Amino acid sequence: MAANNPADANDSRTTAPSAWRAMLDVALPKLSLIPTGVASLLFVYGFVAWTIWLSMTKSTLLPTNSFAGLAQYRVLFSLDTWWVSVINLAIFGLLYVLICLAIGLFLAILLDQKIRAEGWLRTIYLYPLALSLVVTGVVWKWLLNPGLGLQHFIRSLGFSGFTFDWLITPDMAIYAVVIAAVWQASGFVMALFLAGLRSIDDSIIKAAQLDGASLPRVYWSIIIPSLRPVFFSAVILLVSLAIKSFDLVIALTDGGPGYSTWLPAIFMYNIGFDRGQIGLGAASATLMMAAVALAMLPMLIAELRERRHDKQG
Amino acid sequence: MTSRVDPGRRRFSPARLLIYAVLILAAAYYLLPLYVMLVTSFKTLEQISNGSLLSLPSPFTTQGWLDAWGTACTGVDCSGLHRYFWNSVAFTLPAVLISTGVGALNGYILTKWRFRGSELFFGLLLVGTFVPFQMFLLPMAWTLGRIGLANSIAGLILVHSVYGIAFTTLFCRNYYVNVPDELVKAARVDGAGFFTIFWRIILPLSVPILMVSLIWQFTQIWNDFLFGIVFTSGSQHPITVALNNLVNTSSTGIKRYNVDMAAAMITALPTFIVYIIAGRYFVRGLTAGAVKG
Amino acid sequence: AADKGEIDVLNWWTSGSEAKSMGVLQKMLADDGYKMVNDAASGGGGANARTVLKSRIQSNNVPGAAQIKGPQIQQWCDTGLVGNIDQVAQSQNWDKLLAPTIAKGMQCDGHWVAVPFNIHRINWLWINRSVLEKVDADIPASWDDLVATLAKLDKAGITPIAGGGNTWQVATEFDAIVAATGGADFYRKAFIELDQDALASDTMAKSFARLRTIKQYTDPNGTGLSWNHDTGMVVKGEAAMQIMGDWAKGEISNNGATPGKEIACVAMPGSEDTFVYNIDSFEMFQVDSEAKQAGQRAFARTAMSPEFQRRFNKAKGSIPVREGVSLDGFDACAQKAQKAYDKAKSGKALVATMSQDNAEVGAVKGAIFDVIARFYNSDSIKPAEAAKQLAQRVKQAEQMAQL
Amino acid sequence: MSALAIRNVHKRFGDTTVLEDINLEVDEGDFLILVGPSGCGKSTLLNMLAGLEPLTEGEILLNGQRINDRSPRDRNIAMVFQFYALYPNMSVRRNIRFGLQMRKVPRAQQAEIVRNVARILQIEPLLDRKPAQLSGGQRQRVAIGRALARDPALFLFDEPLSNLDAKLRVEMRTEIKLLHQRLGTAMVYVTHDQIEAMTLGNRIAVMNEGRIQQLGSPQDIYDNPVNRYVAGFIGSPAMNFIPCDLVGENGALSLSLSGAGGPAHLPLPEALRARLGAQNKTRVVLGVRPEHVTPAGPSHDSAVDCTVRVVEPTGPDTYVFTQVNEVEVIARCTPGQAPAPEETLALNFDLSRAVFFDPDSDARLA
Amino acid sequence: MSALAIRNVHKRFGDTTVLEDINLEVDEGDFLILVGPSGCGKSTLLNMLAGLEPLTEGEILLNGQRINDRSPRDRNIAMVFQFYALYPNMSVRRNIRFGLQMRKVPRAQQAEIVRNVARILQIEPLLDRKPAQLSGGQRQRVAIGRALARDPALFLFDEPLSNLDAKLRVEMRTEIKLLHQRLGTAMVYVTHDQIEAMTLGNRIAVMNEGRIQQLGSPQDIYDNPVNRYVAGFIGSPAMNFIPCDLVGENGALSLSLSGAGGPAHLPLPEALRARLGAQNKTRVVLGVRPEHVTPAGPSHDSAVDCTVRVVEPTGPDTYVFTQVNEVEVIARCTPGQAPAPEETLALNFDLSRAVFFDPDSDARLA
Ligand SMILES: Nc1ncnc2c1ncn2[C@@H]1O[C@H](COP(=O)(O)OP(=O)(O)OP(=O)(O)O)[C@@H](O)[C@H]1O
Ligand SMILES: Nc1ncnc2c1ncn2[C@@H]1O[C@H](COP(=O)(O)OP(=O)(O)OP(=O)(O)O)[C@@H](O)[C@H]1O
Ligand SMILES: [Mg+2]
Ligand SMILES: [Mg+2]
Repeated sequence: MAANNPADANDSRTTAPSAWRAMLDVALPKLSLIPTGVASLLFVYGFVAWTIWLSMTKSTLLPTNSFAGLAQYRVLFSLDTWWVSVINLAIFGLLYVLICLAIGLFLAILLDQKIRAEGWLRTIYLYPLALSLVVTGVVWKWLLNPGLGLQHFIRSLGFSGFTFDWLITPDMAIYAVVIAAVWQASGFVMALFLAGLRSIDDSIIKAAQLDGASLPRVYWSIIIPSLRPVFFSAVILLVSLAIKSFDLVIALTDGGPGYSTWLPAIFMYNIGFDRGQIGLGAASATLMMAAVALAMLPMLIAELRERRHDKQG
Repeated sequence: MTSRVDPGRRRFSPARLLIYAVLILAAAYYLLPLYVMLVTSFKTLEQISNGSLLSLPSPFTTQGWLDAWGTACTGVDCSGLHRYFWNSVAFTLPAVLISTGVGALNGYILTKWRFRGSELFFGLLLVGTFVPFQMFLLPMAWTLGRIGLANSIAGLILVHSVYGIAFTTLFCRNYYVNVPDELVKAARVDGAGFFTIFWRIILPLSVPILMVSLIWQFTQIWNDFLFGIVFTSGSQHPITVALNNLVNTSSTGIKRYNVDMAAAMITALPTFIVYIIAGRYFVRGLTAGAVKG
Repeated sequence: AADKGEIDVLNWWTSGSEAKSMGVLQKMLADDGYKMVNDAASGGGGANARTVLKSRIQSNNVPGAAQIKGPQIQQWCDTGLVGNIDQVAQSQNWDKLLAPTIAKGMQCDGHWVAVPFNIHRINWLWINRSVLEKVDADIPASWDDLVATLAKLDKAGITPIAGGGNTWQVATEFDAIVAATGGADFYRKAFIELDQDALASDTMAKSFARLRTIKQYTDPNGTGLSWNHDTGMVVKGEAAMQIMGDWAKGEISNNGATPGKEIACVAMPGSEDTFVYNIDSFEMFQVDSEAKQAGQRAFARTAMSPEFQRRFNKAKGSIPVREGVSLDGFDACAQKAQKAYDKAKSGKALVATMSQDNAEVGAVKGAIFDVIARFYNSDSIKPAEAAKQLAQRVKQAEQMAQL
Repeated sequence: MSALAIRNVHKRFGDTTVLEDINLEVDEGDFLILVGPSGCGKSTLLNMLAGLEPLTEGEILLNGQRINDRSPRDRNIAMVFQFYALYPNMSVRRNIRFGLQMRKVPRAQQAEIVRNVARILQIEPLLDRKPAQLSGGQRQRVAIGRALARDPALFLFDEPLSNLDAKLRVEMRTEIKLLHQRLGTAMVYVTHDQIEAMTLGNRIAVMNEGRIQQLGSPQDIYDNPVNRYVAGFIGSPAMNFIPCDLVGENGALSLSLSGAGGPAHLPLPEALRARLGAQNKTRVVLGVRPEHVTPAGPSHDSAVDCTVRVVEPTGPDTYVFTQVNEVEVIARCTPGQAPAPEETLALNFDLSRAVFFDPDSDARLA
Repeated sequence: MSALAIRNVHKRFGDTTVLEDINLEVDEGDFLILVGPSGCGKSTLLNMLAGLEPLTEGEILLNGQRINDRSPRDRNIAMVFQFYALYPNMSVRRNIRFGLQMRKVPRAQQAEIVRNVARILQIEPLLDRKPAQLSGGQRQRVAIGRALARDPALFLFDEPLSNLDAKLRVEMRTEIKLLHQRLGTAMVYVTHDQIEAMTLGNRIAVMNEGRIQQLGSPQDIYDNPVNRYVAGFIGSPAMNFIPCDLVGENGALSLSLSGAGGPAHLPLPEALRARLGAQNKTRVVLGVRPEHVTPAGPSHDSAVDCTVRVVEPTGPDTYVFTQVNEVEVIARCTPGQAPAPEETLALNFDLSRAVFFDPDSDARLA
């Protein structure tokens, strides 16, 4: 008990007020953020600034400093490939994020019901993330190809009218990309939600059941709202993935048919590196970044503001 | 801790059967491509070009796997993937640990040690995730060249850590928001300092999210191709670049799909193992009993 | 033994015969006492390798040689970063060994900066003879013949043409069609000189129209599948023909047939005299140490050596870029290609391919690809319209390149 | 038919047996108080009634129907949790309203009910706050409010007033009592507060070590505990237990108590004398509550002189700690009567209200 | 020099002012009780003392040194949290030991201390459990244990016994008191329990609406509340407040109280008469505690006849609810004296213990 404590062990601390430790208390958290801050300042914001600058130069094969004003942007706006990429990103991004969220959450909730083989199922849902898209793209290409894959298979079962040819239809190919992309990422979203579910206090759920809520209702009214931070994480993650979707599209359609499944990332890589128009590529990157940041800003602000408000309580 | 489901309805109610049915159906969706890959990897080239996509391999051959591991060409070097495996390990492990650790620490600070501007800091960190990495290649190459890390494992560790932190921070922060602040208060009164609280109280409570973060980072870094191909060369290449070289013929080369599929699975093996191990730590109710309210 | 010099070679040849051939080169160099570091970055038809090159330059880690094609050799030359192999070229007398058009492409400002490896012919039509027999047709000799045969095949329920919808494949087909429709001179005017009138001409419109005809006889399900798959279909008789460069031979033998026998190799009807070529070449970059420069010289010397030219090209399905190399042991189609090459060279019908980066810089090629892709995938665009667009986009791209 | 019947209920967590063979009937309109030491299984029992913990054995009947396997939401039970279990994502208002929404109460009525409950619990200004922004007592009131808003077949309260101040607690107690009178709904109520236990319910179940020790009306349990455990548990300060000898013949049995001076012999009242005499014991444990040990008036002849050790004023009463027969004995005085420590005080033992236990078995003797 | 000094402390959450100009001194060896209604800012104040909430204004001195900006771990303060805040990942043993490890207490000693604390708190069998496996009272005891294990310069307790049963509570109370006597460490203790408040500390601070209403010794606060708020807050059941007229001349001032029959005039004691008369009021509020309103003996002439409304037996005492001057008045009887509802009872008001308030300002008059 307390009386047995060695008085000396802490008395020295009380009597000698360590002002520096108090300062450390305030400073340490901030100090610990410095590496991240510096890295982000240099490797993200520095590079972004550089990219913006490049977009206003005449750079072709290599970056140069020859100022070109907004000429690259003017060209950009005149390119059909750019507009196709942008519209594709909008379609793809929206569907991808929404479907991944829906499937991820749904599976997480089901897995949360004390499922026997949870470990295995979880791994099965996750594994697509592990596989290199360079190869899985090929498999999906086969599966979605009408002549080889599902359409062929189902027709061979006797449903000769069955048609599933999105992949080769220019207007629909982007939706086929969504299928494969969802396949790849939804498992991870599931894991994210599952981790969130596991942090929720059981007794709250009990209370809700007593209040007469059905299990779906408990999830809808209590659990899912508490998962809001997880939603936030998942959305940020998925949007970022959507923007960066590159390997998958390349492997699945190589941007085709034609350039009907181009996304800005492909546009940029293709134009900037393959075709040697770095200035134009930088302009596309700049615009896309600005657009996405603008689109995400309301959510970002809402989330961060809300949290601060909660914290007051 | 009891079941989430009403205790009375634990066993084989129709609802549970339905749940299992849906889960298994979902598993089928996820497994279908894997199935195709697996059977293809055990087929002969002839069967691949003649047979049906979904048919079982006959004759069954492990040639694809052997080739992928030992003799397939990834350039001039025709000794399969195994040489590149350790390259990947060498930068993946440090980068995963660094980025996850830093992310957890950041998340802890951003929720439990808020200060004026901490939300802004976080917001700015997040905006960085919206930039396609392709755009960072040249400036990054320039920077790595200047600091002498071009074409090195250390360079890759740096790159992967830096670009992973935003995500790990995001995951952890949004998890810690739900960890009661009172725990930190109690620990502070108990005399624990900033790092002690992190290490002794917060980390043990964040196992599920650390697992998520680990899974994410491991997968992203292990599977990264772009940085690997650009910032390393030749024998330094990570396994994904080797896989890509193995799989991607130039427009004039010939494809060996069985080897490709086998190579893809070999490449993914460590990630599978991480998933299975990490998955065991998804336990329920880590903060249960901490605080009332 | 590898101490006389070294070279770091950036390329995108990673598979099968190509990689093996690079291995041969590496071995030959090693035997001579040079170390060749093979830095392979495959994917995207060289896009990855091109990206790697740029970042390596940014990080001051310049390769000794990099796989670069066609006009890009000149583009890199303009950056002032390229190396010089005049010494080798002179000692081996490259002026004599290479066709003038080709030789010109390897030089910049009067200096040799790149070494060519091989010559592929693009405007080939690969035909499964037995399938033609089935519908009682002969090898088509003219465009109309071809269309008639295609129609027959179609009626018989056989896919007339195997062709993926990949833009580079379509562009390859277009290459052959333009050569067949307008001949070598027109092709040169349009794709190499980028003459606005030629690009917007009726001939170009006609070529587009023919492309659409070809498309109609192409299996839509092939879209997105690789060219290998198409070749396989031809060999198996599921499809009758494929328009593809002569690297298709590898896949034909792979499927158990012999190029030139079961599968006939004929020039795209109408382009018999024209030789649309694809040359793979390596450009040198400025390196600081003497050892590295020595490595560059050895690399160029060995690449042009008759022995390497034979071994490499036999494996790759192309013909040697160096003249006067014996074709003993090469297959029938290679022999045929060599003859066509010789004839075209004298008749000035040797033209660089647009579809494989030999004819124009990336920006312009990209613009052409975009127009072709758009036309191919949207049946509402009229051929004349496409030709006009082509001219306009090419002009814009040229301006961009000189911005 | 009883509203709630608990039959042979057992509960084990792993190896630990928490509840053993619990049997209870709660009638329509009953108000049952559960008391017992910390960790004796009260919350566990409530949880089982609510369907939140599975039974290990036994059955539970609500209005005659076996509900063991019925899901919590089909039991129509409202509960105030010891650990509140407020919905952290909802405002106070929505916390209270949630149960109503689930039961499809019309919107207008919901608002009305919430207003009412908030008024009763004095949390009107807090309705739009989140639980994290509330103090302990405020959270507890919200938890109560959530239950009160409903109209269930059974109310379960798990120490619902523990974090409230005395004044508020009295008010809330009254409210709950009124509610019970108005609705007549059966209630089961866990409390550690003696006053609540004595005044709120019509029956008390005293639990210990997973068993029910005694079930009876408050007054009955207070006056007639069945064993020493119950006697000691109910009442605060606790009953004094004094081991003492029975002296004298059957006809004039008296107790020997020694305080500061020599032993005093206190004659037993008639009724006790007969009952205790019948048991043939010479040594018993006298149980007498502090309020029955009071300073003796001057004219008392059977008082026991004791030395005052500690004096503890509590406001209305002052407790005096002394020693009798070598055990501590607490006496209650009015503040005015209070002696100073070390003084000698003559104490009067009201044996007519005393009870007696077997020193070995702790069972009640008389 | 006082151990703890709180000077002009203010605290606001956003727009809500929670604490306003708090000034308190706690001397070496003091045991200060904080009481006040739910939500008045007690926990907030403790949090600020511990360094867990920043002050909005003011300063805090520990042993003469300003500690506003000192980090919690350098304040050397131990605290029992109202919401326990147990480390869920650690066993009970490690929860208790954590603070010792942080203070670099030698390992052997740690074990010793843990064993000791566990014994006192009766949680020995639970040492290897996780918090989630504990009952409410057990968790609370662990939370106490965590503080007791330490040897701080100041103890802060936030309702530490609220979830314990009465018996255990008395034992814990005694333990805390003994601990305090042995260590002499200053303590600040929040409680809602009247007995704890009255018996544990040597000083009580009554808070309301973010201000300290009165600071004094327990008995002083009980007997001499400075205003009606304090009077009503301390004591349970609460003091009766009866508005009534002062009648009669200066020389023989008396109170007019009417129960069941006509008004009775109760003469004021001498001392009061002077003080009240000086204020020239005709209407006052009489404050009289239930224990001073008792059934009148037969010989009493200044008794007030009242009708009994409710009778509430609590065990030791029985409370009788009646009406005087149209407000509810609670009288205390022994269970034996208790009348039946609707009976008429003559009540004696012990005016010598009564206090008087201004009906308008609620300030104390006399
Ligand atoms: N984060 C916050 N934001 C806004 N108001 C708050 C916050 N935390 C506490 N409050 C308010 O401050 C007041 C004081 O809270 P505190 O917890 O100190 O009360 P308390 O005196 O301890 O009450 P109780 O006895 O119920 O525990 C309460 O009205 C509460 O609602
Ligand atoms: N999940 C669990 N695993 C093991 N033991 C448990 C678990 N939950 C509770 N217990 C034990 O069961 C016993 C009964 O717990 P319960 O919460 O019912 O007690 P209680 O009577 O409500 O106590 P309190 O008055 O302290 O709240 C306790 O000893 C507790 O330690
Ligand atoms: Mg309990
Ligand atoms: Mg509080």
